[in-house]
Amino acid sequence: KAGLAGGGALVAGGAAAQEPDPLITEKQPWAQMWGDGVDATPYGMPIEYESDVIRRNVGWLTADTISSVNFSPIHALDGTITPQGCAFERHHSGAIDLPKEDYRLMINGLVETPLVFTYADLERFPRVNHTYFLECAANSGMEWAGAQLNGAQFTHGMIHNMEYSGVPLRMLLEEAGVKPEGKWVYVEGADASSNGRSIPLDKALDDCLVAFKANGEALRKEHGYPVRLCVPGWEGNMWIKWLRRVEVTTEAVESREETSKYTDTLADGTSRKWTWVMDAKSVITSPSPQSPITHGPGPLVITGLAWSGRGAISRVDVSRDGGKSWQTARLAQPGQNMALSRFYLDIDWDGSEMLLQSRAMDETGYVQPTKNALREIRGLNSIYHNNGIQTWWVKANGEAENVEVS
Amino acid sequence: KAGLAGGGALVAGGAAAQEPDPLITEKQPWAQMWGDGVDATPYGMPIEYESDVIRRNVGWLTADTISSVNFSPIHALDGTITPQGCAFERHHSGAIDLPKEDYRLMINGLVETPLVFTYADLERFPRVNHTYFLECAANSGMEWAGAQLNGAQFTHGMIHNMEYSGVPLRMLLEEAGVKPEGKWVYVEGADASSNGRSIPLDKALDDCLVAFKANGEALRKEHGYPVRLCVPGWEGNMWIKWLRRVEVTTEAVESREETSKYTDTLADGTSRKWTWVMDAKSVITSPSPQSPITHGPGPLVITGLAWSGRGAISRVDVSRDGGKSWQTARLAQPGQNMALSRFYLDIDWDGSEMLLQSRAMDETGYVQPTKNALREIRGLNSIYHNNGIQTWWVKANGEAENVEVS
Amino acid sequence: GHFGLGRPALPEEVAAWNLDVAPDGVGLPEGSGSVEDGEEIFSANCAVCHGEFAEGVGNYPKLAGGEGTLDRDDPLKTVGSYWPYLSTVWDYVHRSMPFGAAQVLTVDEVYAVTAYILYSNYLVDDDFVLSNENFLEVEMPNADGFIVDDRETTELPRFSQPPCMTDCKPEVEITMRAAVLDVTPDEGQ
Amino acid sequence: GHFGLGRPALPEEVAAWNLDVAPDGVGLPEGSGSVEDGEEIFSANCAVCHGEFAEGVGNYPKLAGGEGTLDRDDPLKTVGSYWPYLSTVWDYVHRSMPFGAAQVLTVDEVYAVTAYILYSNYLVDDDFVLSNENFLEVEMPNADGFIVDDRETTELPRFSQPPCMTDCKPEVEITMRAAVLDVTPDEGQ
Ligand code: HEC
Ligand code: HEC
Ligand SMILES: [Ca+2]
Ligand SMILES: [Ca+2]
Ligand SMILES: [Ca+2]
Ligand SMILES: [Ca+2]
Ligand SMILES: [Ca+2]
Ligand SMILES: [Ca+2]
Ligand SMILES: [Co+2]
Ligand SMILES: [Co+2]
Repeated sequence: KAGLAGGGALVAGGAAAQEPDPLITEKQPWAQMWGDGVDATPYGMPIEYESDVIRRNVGWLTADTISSVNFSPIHALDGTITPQGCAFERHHSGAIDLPKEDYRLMINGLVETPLVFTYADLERFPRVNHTYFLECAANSGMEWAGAQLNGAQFTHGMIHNMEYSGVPLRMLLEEAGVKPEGKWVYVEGADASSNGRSIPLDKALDDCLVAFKANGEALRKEHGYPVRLCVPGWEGNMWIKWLRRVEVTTEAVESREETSKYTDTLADGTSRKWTWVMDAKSVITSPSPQSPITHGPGPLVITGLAWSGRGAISRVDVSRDGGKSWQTARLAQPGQNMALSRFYLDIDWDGSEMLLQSRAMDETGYVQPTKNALREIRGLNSIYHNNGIQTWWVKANGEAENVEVS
Repeated sequence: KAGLAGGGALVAGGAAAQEPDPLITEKQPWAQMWGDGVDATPYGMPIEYESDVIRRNVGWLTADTISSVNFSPIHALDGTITPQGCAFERHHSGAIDLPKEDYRLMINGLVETPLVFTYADLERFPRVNHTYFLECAANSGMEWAGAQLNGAQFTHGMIHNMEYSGVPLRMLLEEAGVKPEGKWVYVEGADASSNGRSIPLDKALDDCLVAFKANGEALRKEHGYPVRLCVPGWEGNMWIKWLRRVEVTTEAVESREETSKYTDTLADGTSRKWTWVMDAKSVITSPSPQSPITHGPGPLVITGLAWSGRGAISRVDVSRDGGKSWQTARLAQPGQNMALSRFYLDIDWDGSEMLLQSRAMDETGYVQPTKNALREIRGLNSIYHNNGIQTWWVKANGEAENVEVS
Repeated sequence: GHFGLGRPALPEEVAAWNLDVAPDGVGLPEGSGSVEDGEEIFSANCAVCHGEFAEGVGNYPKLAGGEGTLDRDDPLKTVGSYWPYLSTVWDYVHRSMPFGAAQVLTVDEVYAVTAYILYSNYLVDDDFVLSNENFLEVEMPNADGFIVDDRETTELPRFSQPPCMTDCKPEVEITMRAAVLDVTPDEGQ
Repeated sequence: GHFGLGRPALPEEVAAWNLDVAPDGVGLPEGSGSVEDGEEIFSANCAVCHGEFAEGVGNYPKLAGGEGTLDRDDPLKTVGSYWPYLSTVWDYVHRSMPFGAAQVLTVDEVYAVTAYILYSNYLVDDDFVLSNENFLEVEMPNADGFIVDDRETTELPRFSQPPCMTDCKPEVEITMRAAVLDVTPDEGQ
């Protein structure tokens, strides 16, 4: 309806309209009639027009959808909070249905008194609130050998960021009384995969959180209702959902999830184990393959997410020429410990193609490496911990593609 | 299933079990069989067991549900973020269905060039992220003359707190070029109520935000999809939803929402107008009438929310004896500008009744007053801006009731 | 603008949306309407919610009455008893009423209905005709009833004292209970 | 504990959940099972997903094979080629398999199936019987194939250099494109 540029275009604004816009000059139904009342949605969902902003899974990745993963639609989100409804899921035996009344948490092993807590017991311990990112160690794993999936949701969507409320794991361990021989905890879920991981006692006593709320409300079923573990900055597989048991041990259990999986095979065939920390990483969420530029030259917002398991993000740089030169982007808020940061770079796009990259730095001085720098050290078979710099090839028509560059 | 206290109870933990708990000793279905796969809920909802954590409306408050209000279930939430799905709604002609494609925003009045923006245009301006509370000026309004509604959801639930992403209103005004005569803006929604409010230009140029995302994702329909205004710290009625027009004027328009409504009648019959700032306020969300204590004496978490339209919360005190004596509570995080703060007080409850109160202080030194202190100044007919201290009478059986005290 | 975003609004577009009317009459279009016509229009379009005499139906707003109640308990705030500016009536009726079918009245009809609301508040006679010409002459009874927010001076000093922590009052009595009122919706609603 | 919350766990309760088995055999219950029995049990309970010879079906994990592939492209990581500890096999099969009906096997059946998986990896003979007694004698080929995370020394110094801002490389070529692979699900899925 908006016509081509008229005289006013140079004075202010883009193309001037030649005809008045009927969306303005004609009375629209929503400006005359009733919308929904306050009893329409006691608990609301996104409007139908946003029905494409959903978790997606990739059929060929796994044998079935029960032990599988889906991806957060990060290309369509902004800010830093991930709503629970579209925050990615990874299950090893499906999302289980566990009522609070039937929930039990056991602390056993090298403790003075093994204990059993009900959900109601947990609510009586002092609580804390923290916003943390959770990244699956396999995030970007499909990209180890080269560009594969065409969208930030698929290449980087195994991540979410929520405000958790819960009890420090330390308090529960102190309640049971950790014996001096204790050096590790083994944490285990109530689902049929009984997903279990070994965590050094130091980390368990430092910042691990037994959480029951996320983004203010109860954990969703698919995020571990009623209780999950938060292991800030460390790989998502350790954030046990439906947490049912914490055992204090002398040694790591070397369970399937920390031997067969979540170990990183190097080029010479040896494998790293206990690679827990998620290194600093970032991705441009828009423009990106699923979020192309839909306008011509002129102002363009480049935006993305950055995070580090080593601490707070201190800086993000953006390159438009595939890494030849870099500009420091604007952080929407100062970086927070082990939480997502949102960055923006506001540019005047000349309409020519770009090779867009982002590079995160954290407060420890760690700088996100290129994919090739990682490959030089780790080879091509690592699967996990791919925090290499991502490149989007944005074409003159605004479409973007996942590519790798020299 | 848990029996009475055994010998171990004094050593550690509460009542010892006499019989092993079958929820532990017997294999449960969720520990053997599949849960839901990753394709089950592309966009998830809360688990069925949380179906009581919803917005509620009070039938007798309004003539119908179209121009009405519902209340956030703050008694059941924790942390500070309010999920959009259960964040309270106030509509004057219902929540409208306005596709992004049909969205237009006009800047007119005392500007160099009146402009029309599409939604896509807005996405090209530099964006910011801020977490802000929105409180309806009528929150706790039913309590002006005395204790009426029995639950924090109803007395204090016209509030929510979200992370917004959007464009500073200042940028849009600068784009149109504000003329020196301009002193106010009149902001107006696209719904049939055409809810409009006058805002001093200073505030409009300071921190008002033209937001399109809340908690990371698109605004929900009921919160103004696709675009709402944020007016940090000021009464919720000014946070125009479905924002369609911003006019720069010399004077306030004195629209119905700023004359007939949202004015505060004092005891002598004169009324205050332009009472925009929401003063510092707090409420204990648990224990509270809808969130009774369900356990006996011993550790008890007292928790609640505090906020101030004047800036960041600096301190919250809690009284257990109706205001005779006070203890300073723990803030879960340092107070943030015009955002909700969560506070906790961890006590060892002796099982006797309490008169629970909370008292917020902000960085300007403002101290939340008692209801009677407000009434001494304003009388009983003020409706809006009731930020008086709330009292919950918690009985020995754990039940709580909304009361007032001498 | 330095971003060059958006496009100039056309005069027809501004005219379509720039409908608000200010106390000084800015924004008021030419036109007129009588109490007599207003009564008929009101009866057909408004009375179902606001009553034949603007006295209100059920919980819907009363538009008339309430003179002299503002300094009493439960003041009745209507156009007559409370509203400081006539522009607000004209503007609100024009843009927002009737509820559920906003903006169906013509400009003259809005003048007529506004005249009728004044009449139902005993502010004009039954032969009164309201127009853009005589609009500013109508006196609103509570026009001087408003003061600008004075919390900074009347409240802030009192509410910025260091708070008491101990022995703040000798005793505490419960003076009112919500459960006794019992007006809270059931959980099962 | 200083809060006095929770209650002591009963021995039967700890026994019911404390099932994990460590590399040193701690947690392993008494029992035994033969390759021969294991073959039958595996065929009935596991082969539909993992294949009769533990070679895998479709995308389901292969449990056998892959010797000597760890330093090549696309290494095949199985119990035989990759797993460092036999305890992990016993523990995982015992607690987590069969997928969809976990914890249905008896202790002896888990010994038997574990023996069969070893056999299918050519690590034991067909007359082998695995028990808690000989458990620690089984040698896992890749037992020495793991090192503890060494990123602090091998990567951190390299990845903590002040980053280049201009003229970081002379030219840039696209070396690989995802769209060419075209393995991304459709938006309409
Ligand atoms: C179907 C019901 C209904 C009809 C018909 C209706 N109204 Fe209303 N009216 C309302 C409601 C509900 C409100 C309050 C809306 C709100 O607060 O958001 C209201 C508010 C008003 C107010 C403001 C009252 C106040 O105290 O602030 C005026 C004036 C008014 N209506 C005039 C009219 C006129 C004139 C008509 C006919 C042209 C009309 N109404 C038709 C329901 C109706
Ligand atoms: C219905 C399909 C199915 C059946 C039946 C099944 N499994 Fe599995 N198995 C799986 C899947 C799927 C996984 C991967 C689970 C995951 O990653 O969360 C798996 C994983 C495994 C693994 C670990 C593989 C690795 O490389 O980490 C072992 C060992 C295993 N199964 C053994 C068995 C045994 C023994 C049985 C029978 C007692 C069995 N499975 C029955 C589907 C099945
Ligand atoms: Ca969309
Ligand atoms: Ca509940
Ligand atoms: Ca105007
Ligand atoms: Ca006067
Ligand atoms: Ca153990
Ligand atoms: Ca060896
Ligand atoms: Co790892
Ligand atoms: Co006010």
